Amino acid sequence: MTDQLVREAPAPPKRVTRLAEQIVEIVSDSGEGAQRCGQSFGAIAARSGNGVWTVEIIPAEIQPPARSVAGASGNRIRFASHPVTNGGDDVDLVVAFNEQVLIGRVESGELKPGCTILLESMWRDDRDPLIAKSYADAVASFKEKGFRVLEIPMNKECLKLVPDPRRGKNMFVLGILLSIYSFDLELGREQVARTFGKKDQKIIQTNVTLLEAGYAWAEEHLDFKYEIPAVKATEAMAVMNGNTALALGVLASGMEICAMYPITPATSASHYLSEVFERVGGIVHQAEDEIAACAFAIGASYAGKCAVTITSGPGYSLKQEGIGLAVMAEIPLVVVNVQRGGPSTGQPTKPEQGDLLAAMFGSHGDAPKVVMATSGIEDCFYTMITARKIAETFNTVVVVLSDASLATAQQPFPRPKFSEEWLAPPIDQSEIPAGAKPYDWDPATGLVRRFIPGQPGGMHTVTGLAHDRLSHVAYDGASNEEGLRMRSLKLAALQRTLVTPPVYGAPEGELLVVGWGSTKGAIEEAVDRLRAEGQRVSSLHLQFIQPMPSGIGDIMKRFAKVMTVESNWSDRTDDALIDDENRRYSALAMLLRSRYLVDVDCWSEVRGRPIRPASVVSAMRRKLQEEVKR
Amino acid sequence: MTDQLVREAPAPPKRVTRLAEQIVEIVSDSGEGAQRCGQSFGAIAARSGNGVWTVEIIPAEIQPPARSVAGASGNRIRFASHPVTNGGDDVDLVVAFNEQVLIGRVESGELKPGCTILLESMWRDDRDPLIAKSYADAVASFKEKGFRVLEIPMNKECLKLVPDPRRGKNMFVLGILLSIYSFDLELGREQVARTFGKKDQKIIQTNVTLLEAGYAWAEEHLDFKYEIPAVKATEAMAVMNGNTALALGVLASGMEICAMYPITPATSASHYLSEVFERVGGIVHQAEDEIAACAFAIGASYAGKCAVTITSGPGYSLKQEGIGLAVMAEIPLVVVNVQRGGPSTGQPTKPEQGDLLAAMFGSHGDAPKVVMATSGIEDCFYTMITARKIAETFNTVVVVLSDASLATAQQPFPRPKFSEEWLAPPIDQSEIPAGAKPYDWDPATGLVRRFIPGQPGGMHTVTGLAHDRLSHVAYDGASNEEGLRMRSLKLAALQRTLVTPPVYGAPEGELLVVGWGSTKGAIEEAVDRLRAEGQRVSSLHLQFIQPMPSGIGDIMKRFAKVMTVESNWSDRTDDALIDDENRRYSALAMLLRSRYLVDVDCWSEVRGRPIRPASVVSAMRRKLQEEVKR
Amino acid sequence: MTLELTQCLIRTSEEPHDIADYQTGVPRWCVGCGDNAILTAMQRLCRDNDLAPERTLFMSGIGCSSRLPHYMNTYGFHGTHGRALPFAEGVKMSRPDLDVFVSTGDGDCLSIGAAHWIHALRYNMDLTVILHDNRIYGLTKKQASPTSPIGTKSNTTPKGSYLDALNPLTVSLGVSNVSFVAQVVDWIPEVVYQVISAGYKHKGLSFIRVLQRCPEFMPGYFDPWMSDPQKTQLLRHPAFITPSAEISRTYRNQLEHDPRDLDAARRIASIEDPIPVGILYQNDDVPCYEDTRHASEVRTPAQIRRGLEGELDKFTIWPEGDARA
Amino acid sequence: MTLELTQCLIRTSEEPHDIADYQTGVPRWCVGCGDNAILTAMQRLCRDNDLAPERTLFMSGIGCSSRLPHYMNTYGFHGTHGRALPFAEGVKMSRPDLDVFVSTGDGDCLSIGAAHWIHALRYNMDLTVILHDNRIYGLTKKQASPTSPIGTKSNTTPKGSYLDALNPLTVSLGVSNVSFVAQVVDWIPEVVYQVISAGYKHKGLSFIRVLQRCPEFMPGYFDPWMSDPQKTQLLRHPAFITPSAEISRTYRNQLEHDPRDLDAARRIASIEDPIPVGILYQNDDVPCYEDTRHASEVRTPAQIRRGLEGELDKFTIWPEGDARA
Ligand SMILES: Cc1ncc(C[n+]2csc(CCOP(=O)(O)OP(=O)(O)O)c2C)c(N)n1
Ligand SMILES: Cc1ncc(C[n+]2csc(CCOP(=O)(O)OP(=O)(O)O)c2C)c(N)n1
Ligand code: SF4
Ligand code: SF4
Ligand SMILES: [Mg+2]
Ligand SMILES: [Mg+2]
Repeated sequence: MTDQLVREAPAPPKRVTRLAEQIVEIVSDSGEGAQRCGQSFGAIAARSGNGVWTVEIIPAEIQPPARSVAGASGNRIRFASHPVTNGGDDVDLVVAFNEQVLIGRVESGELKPGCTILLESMWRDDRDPLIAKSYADAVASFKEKGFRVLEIPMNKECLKLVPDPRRGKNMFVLGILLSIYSFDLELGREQVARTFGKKDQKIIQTNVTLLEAGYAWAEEHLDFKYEIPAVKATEAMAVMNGNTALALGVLASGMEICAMYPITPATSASHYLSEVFERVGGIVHQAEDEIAACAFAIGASYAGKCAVTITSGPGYSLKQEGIGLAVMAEIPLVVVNVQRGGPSTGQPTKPEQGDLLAAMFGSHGDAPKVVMATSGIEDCFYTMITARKIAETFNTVVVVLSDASLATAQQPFPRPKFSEEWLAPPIDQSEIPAGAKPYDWDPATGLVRRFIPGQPGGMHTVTGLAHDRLSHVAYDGASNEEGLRMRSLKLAALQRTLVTPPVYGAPEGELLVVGWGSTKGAIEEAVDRLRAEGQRVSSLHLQFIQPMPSGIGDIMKRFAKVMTVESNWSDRTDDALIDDENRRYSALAMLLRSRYLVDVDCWSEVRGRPIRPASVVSAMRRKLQEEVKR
Repeated sequence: MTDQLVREAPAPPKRVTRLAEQIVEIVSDSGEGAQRCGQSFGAIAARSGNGVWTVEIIPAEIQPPARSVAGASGNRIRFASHPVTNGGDDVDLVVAFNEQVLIGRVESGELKPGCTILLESMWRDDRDPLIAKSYADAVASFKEKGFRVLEIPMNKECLKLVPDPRRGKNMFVLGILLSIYSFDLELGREQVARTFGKKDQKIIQTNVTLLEAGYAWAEEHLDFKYEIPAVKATEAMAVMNGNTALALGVLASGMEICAMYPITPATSASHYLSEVFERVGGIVHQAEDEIAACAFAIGASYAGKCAVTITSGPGYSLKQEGIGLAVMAEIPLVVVNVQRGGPSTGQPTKPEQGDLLAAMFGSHGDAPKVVMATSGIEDCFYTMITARKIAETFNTVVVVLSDASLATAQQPFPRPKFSEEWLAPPIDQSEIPAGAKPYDWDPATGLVRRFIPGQPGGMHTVTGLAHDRLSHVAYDGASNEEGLRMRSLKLAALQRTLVTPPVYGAPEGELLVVGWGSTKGAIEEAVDRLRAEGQRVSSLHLQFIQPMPSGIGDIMKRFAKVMTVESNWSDRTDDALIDDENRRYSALAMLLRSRYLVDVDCWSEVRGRPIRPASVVSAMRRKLQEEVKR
Repeated sequence: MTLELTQCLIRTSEEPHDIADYQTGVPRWCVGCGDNAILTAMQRLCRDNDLAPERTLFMSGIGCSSRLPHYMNTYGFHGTHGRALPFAEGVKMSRPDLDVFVSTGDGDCLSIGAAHWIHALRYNMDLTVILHDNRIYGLTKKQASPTSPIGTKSNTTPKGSYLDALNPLTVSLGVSNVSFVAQVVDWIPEVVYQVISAGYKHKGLSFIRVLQRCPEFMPGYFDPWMSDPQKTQLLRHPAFITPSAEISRTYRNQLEHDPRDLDAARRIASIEDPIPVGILYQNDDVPCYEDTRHASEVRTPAQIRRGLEGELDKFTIWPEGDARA
Repeated sequence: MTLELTQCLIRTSEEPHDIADYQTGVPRWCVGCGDNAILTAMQRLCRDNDLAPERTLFMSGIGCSSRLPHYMNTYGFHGTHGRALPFAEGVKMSRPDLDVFVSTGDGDCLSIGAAHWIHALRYNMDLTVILHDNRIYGLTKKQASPTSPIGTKSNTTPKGSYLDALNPLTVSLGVSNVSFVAQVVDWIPEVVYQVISAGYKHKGLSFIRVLQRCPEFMPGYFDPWMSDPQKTQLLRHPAFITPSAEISRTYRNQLEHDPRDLDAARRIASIEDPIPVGILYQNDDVPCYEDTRHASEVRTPAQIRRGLEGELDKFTIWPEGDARA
C-alpha cells in the first residue's frame, strides 16, 4: 500500500489536512546535514508564525561509524498553531537518510503508532548485499510495526542536480517537508540564503535548486499534505538555544569575565561567548582546570565586577572548595551548572537534574548560597541578569542550574529590549570613610558594603578563615558564630523579597505537581491535558530553590496530594526493599517535605532525555488513583 | 584571705573533702609542659580507677608569643568517681603558669564561680614593671570576680632543685595536684618513669624529685585536700585519643593502604599510622593533594583490599569528584572526615559538625554512599572496622565523620580484644566462571560480586560513564536508570540490616533529643541531669545517618517534642527575619523532618568548642517550656 | 604485600596469546585518528611479551585517548579527567605484580592533571605512560590544549590561541627522579612500537609522548612532517634503540644521542622542528616508589595481631593484680 | 577594561609613604622564622617604590608563609590552599592597574598547587611571586614537602622521606613563556631585596624562590650554608644585578651569569650546593597574558547595547511589515 503513496502520475490538487501540531524528526549519519535541515525547518516554521520547539539529536561520539544505530544525528521539530514549551511526545513524521539511524529511534520508542517514515531508498539496491538486506529487513519490520513507510529515491533525485548528494540531500529533504506542511517555498529560499549567508552565490544557488527539486518532487509524488495554522508574530521574536541565551544573558548583565574549563554540555555557552564577548570588552578565560577557573573568577570578582564561571556536574564538584571561599569571604560570584547525566562522568550529552543538592550543600561547613534554576530558553537569558544582581547585592555566590535539554533546545521568545538597569554599576573606587569596617554586618540582614581594591582607606585582608568585622582572623567562638549567622541571614533577607510563584491551573484541587528547571513546559502541558479532561490538577514551578519563597506551604495545603516531577533519582516504591523509612526521595521533594512537613511524593525519570508531557500525565494519573494516606 | 590559705607553719592532718567529680585545667605558654603535666595527671586518675575525659587546649598558632592570651596551651582533665563521657562544664580548679594564658580562659567563661586558681607568683616581682603590673592587675580582677586565687612560688621552689624551672615546673605542679586530690604519690613516680621511659635515669630522677617537692609543698602549705572515690578497673583499659583509636582501627580492620594529604585536625591520625602501619605491612602515602590521595586510595582498593583516605572539610570538598567515581564504579572506599570549623578554611583546630550534608549530597548526580559518625573514643576504633566491612560487602563508599573534639580527647575504654573476623579476607584471585558479568546486579538488592584484577576471565573496564552489566559504556536510558537504581538499592539493602538505636532514658515522654557524632556524651549527661529533676526527657543517638535505621519515626511519635542538638549552623528563631518558611535547620533536623514529617526542632552551637552538658540542659529546658504547636 | 598475591604469579594458561586475545569492542575513534596506531602498538606489545590479560591493566583519564582501555581485552580502568596517574599509583602500590599502562591526553595530563604528572615523575613508579598528544581537546570538540601551537583557532580561541605551546618534554626533564622520557609520532608505527617496548621494559615510570593526529579537529596539522622525512630526526644509540634498515631508508635525518646524558636530552627536548623521535632520556638507577615504600613485613593475621597488641600495650591500664599492671 | 578604572590611576595622596604605612598587626611567625625577612623586604619595596597601599595587593594560599598578607597594610587576599596563583590571575585580568604580589609555600605552590604553578608561568601575567621554600610543611606541623631533602624525618615520614627533593627552578625553566626565575636565601636580606625589586620591576611573572629558615621544624638545616659563605654562589651581571661591595666582602664565591642564557640558567638551576643566589633567567620579551587578552574595546553601556543588539539581530524574526523582516 505504501507504493500507491508514491505516485507516478502528475498530481491533482491535494486535500490539505489541517492539524493543531506535528512532531517531525530528521535523522542521518553525522555530517549528512540533518541538523542543518532540521534547524532550517524549525526556523521556517517559526517565521511562519508557528509555535516551535526544536531538540537536537546528538550522537555521543565525535565521529560515529556511518549507518550505525548509535550514530543518529539530527533534529526533532515540534511545531504547532499554539506556543510550544517542550519537545512533546512521539514523532508524527520522521525523515531518515538510512535505516540504521532510524532503528535507534524506533527502539527507544520515539515514534507514534502509524508514524510516517520518509526513508532514503538507495540502500535497497546497495552493492553490498549485507547492506541491501539489512535495509530490506528493516523496512519490513517497520511496516510490521505498523508504520507508514515511504521509500524515497533522495540520492537518485539529487544526483540529477549535484555530483555528491551527501552534501545536498538535506536541502532536498527540506523541500519535501515544506511541501508536505504547506510552507511558503519563498521562506525556504530566504532561509537557505541566510544559512549559507557567508558562502558565495553559487553554493546558495545549488542549494536553492535542491530545495525546489525536493518541493516539486513531493508536490508530484506525495498524495498527502498538511497545514498547521499559524499567526504571524506581531513583535520581534528571538530564536536561539538555551546556552546561547545564557551567554547573551552574561553579556547583557554587564559581567566582564567568564572563566571556564571545557565540559559538555556547558561548553557551547562559552564557545558562543568567546566569539562575541570581546566585542563588548569582555573576556573568556579557559583555565587549566575547574578549580583554577573558579579561583580566577573569584579573583576577578573580588577586585572588580562580579564574574561568572560555567561548568557541568564533574566540574561543579571540583569547584566546591572555591565556592566555599567566596561564600566565606563574601565575594560575589555566579556559577552556572548546565547539568548532565550523573553521577561521575555519567552521560555527558544527556539531560538530568541531579545536581540540586550538591549545589546547595556540597561545600563543607555551612556555606549558604543562592540557588536558582532556569526553566526555559528565555529564562536562561534573564536569569543571568538576575543572578549577577543578587550576587553583587548580597555579596554571595549565586548558582544557576540549567541542563542539557535547555542547552540545545531552541524556541522563539520576545526579543529582549536592552535596559541599562541590567548592567553592573561601575566599581566603587571612592574613599572609605574612616572607621568603616570591611565586615560591618547589618545585624538584621547580614548585609555589608564590599570594599574593593583601589578604594583608599579600605585596606584589609580577606580570608577563608573565621574572621571578625575587621576581617582579622578570629579564634574565638563568638566571632565564628557571628560570621555564620550573618552569612546565613543574607538568605533570609533575600527570601523576604521573593514573591510566591503563581499556581498554574486552579488554586486548589486534587493534585499539585511541583517542579523546577527544564521540566516546566512538560509539566504545564500535562496539567493542561488533565484539566481538559476535567481533572482537578495544578502545578507550581520554582525559580528560587535556595532560598525558597514563602507561601508554598499554603498552596500545598489546598491540594489533597502533592508530588514533585524531577529528572533525578528517587527510589521506586515498587522495589521490594523500599519503604517509607528508607526511600530516597528526589531532591526537591526532600526539601519540601523537610520545610513544610507535608507528605510530598515524587515521580522522577532519568532516561537521558527530556521528560515528556505524556509521561507526566500518566505519573499524575497514577497519583490521582492512589487513595490518600491520611 | 587567700593568703591564709598558703600557710607557713607545719601542717596538721587536713580534712579531706570527698567529691563526686572535678574539672581541672593546667595552662601555660606552649613549651612549658602543661600538656604533659595534664596528660600525666589524667593517666594517674585513670590508673586510680576514676572515670576520665581529657581535652587538649591547643593554641591556634605554631609558636604563639610567650605570656599571650591566645597562646594558652594545656589540658583539661575531668575525672570522677563514675565513668565520664565528655569534657563537662566549668572548671573547678585551674593551674596557670602565668596570668595571661589564664585571662583567655576566664574571658571565654571556662571557670566556675569561685573556681580555685593556682597561679605562678614569680611575675609579681618581675624585672619588667609592665609585666609586674599586668600580673597584679590580673590577680586583683580575678579576685574581684570571686575566684579563689592561690599565688604559688613555683619558680622559686623549683630553682632549689633545677637550674631552669621552665623545664621542670610541670612536674612540680603535678606533685601539687596529686597532693590536693589525694592520689598515690607512687603512681606519680611510675607515671614519670613511663613518660620519660626512653630518656636516661638522671632525667627521670630529676623529675621525680620535682614531683615529690611539689607534693611535699602542697602537703605543707595548702589547707585543703579532696578525694574523688574511685573503683579500680577489673579489666584492662586502653587510654588514647580519638585519632589514635581511629588509626588503630584502620590497622585492626585489615586495610593496607592509607592515602592522605596533611590537614588539621585529621593529620595526627595519619602521623600515628605512619609510625605503626609498616610494622604490619601497611603503608601511609602522603599524596600531592587530596584529589590524588582519594584517587590513590581508589586505585589501591580497585586492585586489592579496601583502602582508606583521611581528611577534613576542605580536603573532603576536593575529594567529592573522586568519591563519585568510586560510587559509580562500585569500588569499596573508606573516607574519614575529621570535621573542623567551616566553611572554607574556617577554624582548623576547632570542632564542628558542619560536613554532614556535604558528605551525603556533595558529589554531583546521584551518588549514594554510606555515612557513619563516631560518637566516642572507643567508637573511633570499632567504626573503622565496620566501615571497611560495609565498604567491601556493598562495594561502595563509606564516609566516617569524626571531629576535632574527639581527635584529641582521651578516655579509657575496655582494651579491644583482637579478632580475625575484623580483618579483610584475602583478595579473590580465583577464575571467574564463564558468562559472569562484572555488574551482574542482584535485582532485589543491587549487590554484585566484584571482579579484581588478577582474576582470570574477569577482564573488563570500569568506568565513571553510565554502563551496562558488562561495564560497557551505555548511551541508552534503560541502562542509565538500571545503574542508578541498583546503586541506590544497596543502601536499602544495608538499611534493612540496621537495628534501631536504643533510646537513652524512658521510651516515651515530653522531649526527645536526637544527636549524632561527638555530642553523645554531653547529650546523655544532660538527659541524666534533667531526669534526675524528674523531667520526662530522653535521647537518641545515630551512628548511621545514611542509610538511617528504621524505627526512629515510631520513637519520635512517643514524645511530645523532638529536637536535635548539633554543632553546626541553624538559623536562630529570635532573629527578626527568620520564620518557619526560611529557617535553615541543622543537618540532622532537616533529614528527620523530611523523612518522618515530624516537627523536629534543633538547637545548635558553633563556638569552636565541644558542646557542654549544661548548654544542652538549658536548651532542653527552653524547649520544654515552649507550648506545643499542634 | 599480601601472601595470597603470590597466587597471581602462577601463570594460569600456558599457550602463548595472539593479538586477538587482546582485542575487544570496535574502536570508536574517527577515521585516521592516531589513537588507532597507539592501540595497535599496545596490542602487539602485549602479544610479543605474552602478557596475561588478567594481570595487565590499562588505565586512563577522560578524553578520546582515554577510551583506549575499552578496546583492550585486559582489565581496564577509565577514571576521571586528569587523575589517571594517581589512580594508577594506587594500583601499583597495592599490586606491584600487575603490568600497568596509562593512556592520557594532552589536556588530561598537562592541563587538569599537571600536578599529578609532575609528581608521578617524582614517584617514578613502574608504569608505562602514553601521552596521546594531538595538541587539542578532542572529546569536547575542539578547544585549545596546553600543547596547541600558538594561534590555533578553536572554539574557545576563535581568534587563535594566545600562548606558546607547553613543551611536556622540557618540563618532564626538569623533574627530579625522572627516569624515562621519549617522543614518537603515530605515523611511524615501527618506532612507536620500539619505543613503547623500551618504555615497558624500563623499570620505572616511562613517559612517552606520542604526537597523534586528530584529523577531525587538527586536519592536516602534521602533514608537513609526514610529507618531508627530513623534518623528523630519529635518535639512535647502540646501547638503546636503533632504527631498522628500512626505516632508516626513509628517515635519513638521524642523531646519535646517549639517553643517559640529561643536558643533551634537555637541549634536544627544546627542538620543535625537526621533531626529535626516540628515547631522549633513560636512567635505570632511579628507585621506584613502590619498592622504597614496600613493607618488608609479610602481612598475616598473626602479624596484624602482634602489631595491634604491641600498640595497645602502650595505652593500656592493667587491672590490679595483673602482672603487667 | 572599564572606563571608570582610570579613576584609580589618579594618585589620591601625594606625600611619600614610609615603612610604617605598610605595616599592620603583629607577625605571628616563630622566632627566627625566615618569613620575617621576606615581610621586611616587601615593606621596604613598597616604601622605596612609594606604592599606594590601596592599589597594592598581597595574595597567598594557606600555610605559615601565606599569613604574610595579614601583616601588610595594603589590600590582602588569603585564599585557599594551593590556589593563590589562579586567584591572582583573576585579579590581574580584571585589574591590571593593581600591583599584585603572591606569597606561596613549597607545599602550597609545588604540591597541591603544582598545576597552577606550571600554568601561571605559561600565562606570564605581571605578578611578583615569592616561593617561601622552607622545605617542609610548617603550618600543619611538620610533614615532608616536595622540596624536603630525601631522608627528612617528619610526622608522615618517621623513617625519613623517600624521594629526592623536587627542584622548582629546573622545572620552571622547562616551561614555555617563563620570563623570570630567581633564587635567594632569607639570611642575606640585601640580596633578597635586590632580587625581589628586580622581579617587581620585571614586566611578567617573576618567580622568586626564597630558601627560608623554619627553626621550628627544620632547625639548623641551613646552618652549613649560613656558616660558610663559600657555599653560596652569587650570580652577577652588569646588565642585571651586581652584589654590593660589602656583600662581596663576605660572599666571595660569585659567578658571572647572563640571565638571558636559558641553557646556562638550566645548568645553574641544577646545582644544589653551593646554592646559586640571584637571577637565573630573565626575558623581557615574553608577552603578558593580560595584555594579549585585553579587550581593545572600551566598555560602556552603549558599547554593550551595540554588541547585544548586533547579536540579537542574528536570531531575530521580525514581525510582518517590519523593514528588517
Ligand atoms: C572534571 C572534568 N572536567 C572536564 C571534563 C570534560 N572533558 C572531557 S575530556 C576533556 C579534554 C580532552 O582533551 P585531551 O585530554 O587532550 O584528550 P583528547 O580527547 O584530545 O584525546 C575535557 C575537558 C570532564 N569530563 N571532567
Ligand atoms: C585543601 C586543603 N588541604 C590541606 C590543608 C592543610 N594545610 C594548610 S597549610 C598546608 C601546607 C603548608 O606547607 P607550605 O605550603 O610549605 O607552607 P608553610 O606552612 O611551610 O609556610 C596544608 C597541607 C588546607 N588548609 N586545605
Ligand atoms: S576527535 Fe580527534 S582525537 Fe578524537 S577520535 Fe576524532 S580524530 Fe581522534
Ligand atoms: S613553623 Fe616554621 S615556617 Fe611556620 S612560622 Fe614557625 S618557623 Fe616559620
Ligand atoms: Mg588532546
Ligand atoms: Mg613550607
